[in-house]
Amino acid sequence: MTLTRQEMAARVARDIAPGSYVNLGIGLPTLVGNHLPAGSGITLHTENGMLGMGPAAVGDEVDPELINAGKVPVTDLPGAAYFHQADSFAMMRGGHIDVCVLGAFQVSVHGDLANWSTGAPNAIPAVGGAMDLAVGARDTWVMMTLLAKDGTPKLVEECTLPLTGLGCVSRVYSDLAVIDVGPHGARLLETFGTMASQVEDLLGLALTTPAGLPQP
Amino acid sequence: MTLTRQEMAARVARDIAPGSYVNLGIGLPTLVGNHLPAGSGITLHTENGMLGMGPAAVGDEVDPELINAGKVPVTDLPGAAYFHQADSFAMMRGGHIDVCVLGAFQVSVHGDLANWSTGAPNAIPAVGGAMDLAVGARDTWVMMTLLAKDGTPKLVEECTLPLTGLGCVSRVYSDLAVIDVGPHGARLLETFGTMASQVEDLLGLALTTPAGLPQP
Amino acid sequence: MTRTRFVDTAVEALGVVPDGATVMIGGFGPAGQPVELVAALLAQGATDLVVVSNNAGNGEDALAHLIALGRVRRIMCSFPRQADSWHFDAAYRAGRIELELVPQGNLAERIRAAGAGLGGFFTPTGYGTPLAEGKETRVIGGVPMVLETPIHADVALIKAHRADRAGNLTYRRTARNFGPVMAAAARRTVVQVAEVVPAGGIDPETVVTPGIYVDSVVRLDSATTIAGTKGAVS
Amino acid sequence: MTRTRFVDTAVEALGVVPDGATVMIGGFGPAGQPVELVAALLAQGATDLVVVSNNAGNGEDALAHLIALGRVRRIMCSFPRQADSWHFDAAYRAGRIELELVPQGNLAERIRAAGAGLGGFFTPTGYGTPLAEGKETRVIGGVPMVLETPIHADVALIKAHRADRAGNLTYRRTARNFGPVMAAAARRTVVQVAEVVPAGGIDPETVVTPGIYVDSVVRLDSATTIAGTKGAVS
Repeated sequence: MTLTRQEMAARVARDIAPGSYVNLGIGLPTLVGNHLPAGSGITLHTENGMLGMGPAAVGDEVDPELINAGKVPVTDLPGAAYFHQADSFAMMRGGHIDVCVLGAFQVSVHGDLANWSTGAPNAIPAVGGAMDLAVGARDTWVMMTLLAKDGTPKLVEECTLPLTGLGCVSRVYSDLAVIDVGPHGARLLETFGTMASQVEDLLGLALTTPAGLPQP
Repeated sequence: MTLTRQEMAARVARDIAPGSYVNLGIGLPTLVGNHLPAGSGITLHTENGMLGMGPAAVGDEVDPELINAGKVPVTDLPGAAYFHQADSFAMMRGGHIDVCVLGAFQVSVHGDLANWSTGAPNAIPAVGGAMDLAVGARDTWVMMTLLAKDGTPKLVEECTLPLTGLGCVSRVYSDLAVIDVGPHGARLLETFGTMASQVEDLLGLALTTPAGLPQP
Repeated sequence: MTRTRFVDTAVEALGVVPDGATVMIGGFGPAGQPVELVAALLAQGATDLVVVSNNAGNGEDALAHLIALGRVRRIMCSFPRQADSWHFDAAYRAGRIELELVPQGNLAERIRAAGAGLGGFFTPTGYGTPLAEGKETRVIGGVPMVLETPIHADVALIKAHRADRAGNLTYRRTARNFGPVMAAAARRTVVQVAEVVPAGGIDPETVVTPGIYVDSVVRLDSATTIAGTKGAVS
Repeated sequence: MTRTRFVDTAVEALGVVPDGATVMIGGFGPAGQPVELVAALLAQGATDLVVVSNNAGNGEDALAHLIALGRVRRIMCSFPRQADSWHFDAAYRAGRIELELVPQGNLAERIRAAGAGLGGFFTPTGYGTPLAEGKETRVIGGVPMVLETPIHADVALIKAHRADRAGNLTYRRTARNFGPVMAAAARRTVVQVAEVVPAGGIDPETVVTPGIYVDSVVRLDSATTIAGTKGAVS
């Protein structure tokens, strides 16, 4: 079976090493937070200025001065730290965050990312921290459905939408497959409810497929 | 009469506006701190990381973790703030300090400063914060005897010693005279126990001398 | 004591902002928005403004109104488009406002560079994207980088939590965001706080923005409300 | 909890420093010197080191001994010459150590740039002086500036005051100095503190160095002495 959104989130969470510092992008990647095992010592960074972010705030916990990058009220955990925007992005840009998980409109087989603009001519642009997050973390992973709603592949030979960063993504977690991307192209790691050849057909791409890859 | 060291310090202190943020260099300029009037609201910055520096520490006040840039134990005043080195020099370089008073080996009539190296071939070099202080403050003043111990002028047409900064000094306070320096050359503002022509003779320089300047 | 002025109203704190001024406005979403100071700017009348702010107004807030009234010539921000940014959206579509879209980290770092007296810096962020078009680039240590320049301002409007009489500030939680860097980058910094304490009432180890960066402070009950009672901000 | 390791001795905290490593050492004068960690480095045996530190050793301290033993190939600092820097002086005069003299503010900012992932910055400091010779310059906004590059390190040795179990640090007074920027600029940061408290034992508003920058922490009684009793440092 292909993965649900929560199953995708759980699959990503499984690959995050205990003790990691992690930034989860707005949207789909936020779900990963629900699947981090207790006691894993994973610390969440939110680029609007804190480490040690806890779950979404409920009821009396809601404080308009404690929000995440998606402007959702959250909580802080023991051992949290607050800092200003320049310090927060220094932390990101300086390679101190182990893993950043982002959503995407398109990812290229070389790891180029397009996730901030649909390129629609009349759209109001907005980039936020997307470009900083894309290039800053030690590993930038993308979490997305492999196909857009209209069936077009989101993993592509070359991005056609405005870029967020060049060669910054190392891995794509999707509903159909986990795929490494980068200088040597795309390499299929795992498939869900489908065969390697079907993934290739859907994408219209030839993927490196290790011999040992389990097939459904 | 020419000014003593304490009189020079008092003369400098008189020109610091109430409410100013001030950095006093190591050596002679440190004496200025003794002459700041109570209630002037003048705040002292020390580049090793604090605003609101108080007088030198005595007796039980001495704390090896509370020192000034000259590594002398000092005290902090109510309203003090501590910060790290990058923040401290950002404060200095960013033009937030109103006045910085420095010692000098040589100052040129254009405001060039030489105060970190005697240029002796076998000397061990050390610059500390001198170059940052020279260019950072809104006004950089020099406090020095007008002549070296061997009688050579320290206010010169062109510095011959290694430079600390170019065109950074706006005024020189000395035992014999107060002299503005800068793009338009040297301009005598005030003399102590001597006449304008004598200052010119000692320096071997022609100084602009405003008509209204009181002569002894 | 120091030069920081403590006044009773947002209007007094703001003082005169000339037409054409560059104004920084703190805040990320609702956290740290100097709501009353921006309202004072709306009342004060300055026009032809350049605004530097992470967002471009929400709903019917004062920044949105400044934009709707055509008083903002240009805005530098990272995230203008939001569900309720209709005044900005309309002005932008009509060509009545210039937008310089800046990645959030570059925005913060460019503001910091101004406060720190630097002339610019090389950053990997944005390289190869439309937001770096026309900018100087070079490869440093194998990484392609873009030269970014400082952003200075005439006035910064900031919301902090507590001020002491020396002008030192602390913030609350993620409301700190752009406050510290903007306070240092403006020729004049105006701050609204929820609480004012005597000099020494803030532990010198915990000061976030030293008083040297703070020109005027107003204590506002609404700020107390926002900080003290939860959920009070729309 | 997090990755920060808490150990019992300076030697364990230091771990293995390979020959040829670049080592940052915090402190300005006696304030913030990680005395015991540098002593551990002396004992550990690494040689051919590059040291980044504001000063170049005092009297018979561990850094002075590292230099005297010829184990420091190169030092980047702002103020090597002091009344008691005789070991550095001798090594320098004998040509046994390379010196890169860096203005103190440039030293701090170059270290910060490394931690912040920047490729370099333009600064007015040093322009027109011997310390900017051979460096790229340009006039920005009418001010002549010099391009300065980041300083990275393999290991940073830092003295802080208090750590919580998440690795967050606070400092004491002017002992803060280079600690926060060095902690961020090194691949591995080793910290000696006077006190360790549970996670949450430091107010998150007052953390100076977040735990993400801290790899190992050792609590040392001597540090307690230095922080707690006045005048205890020679």
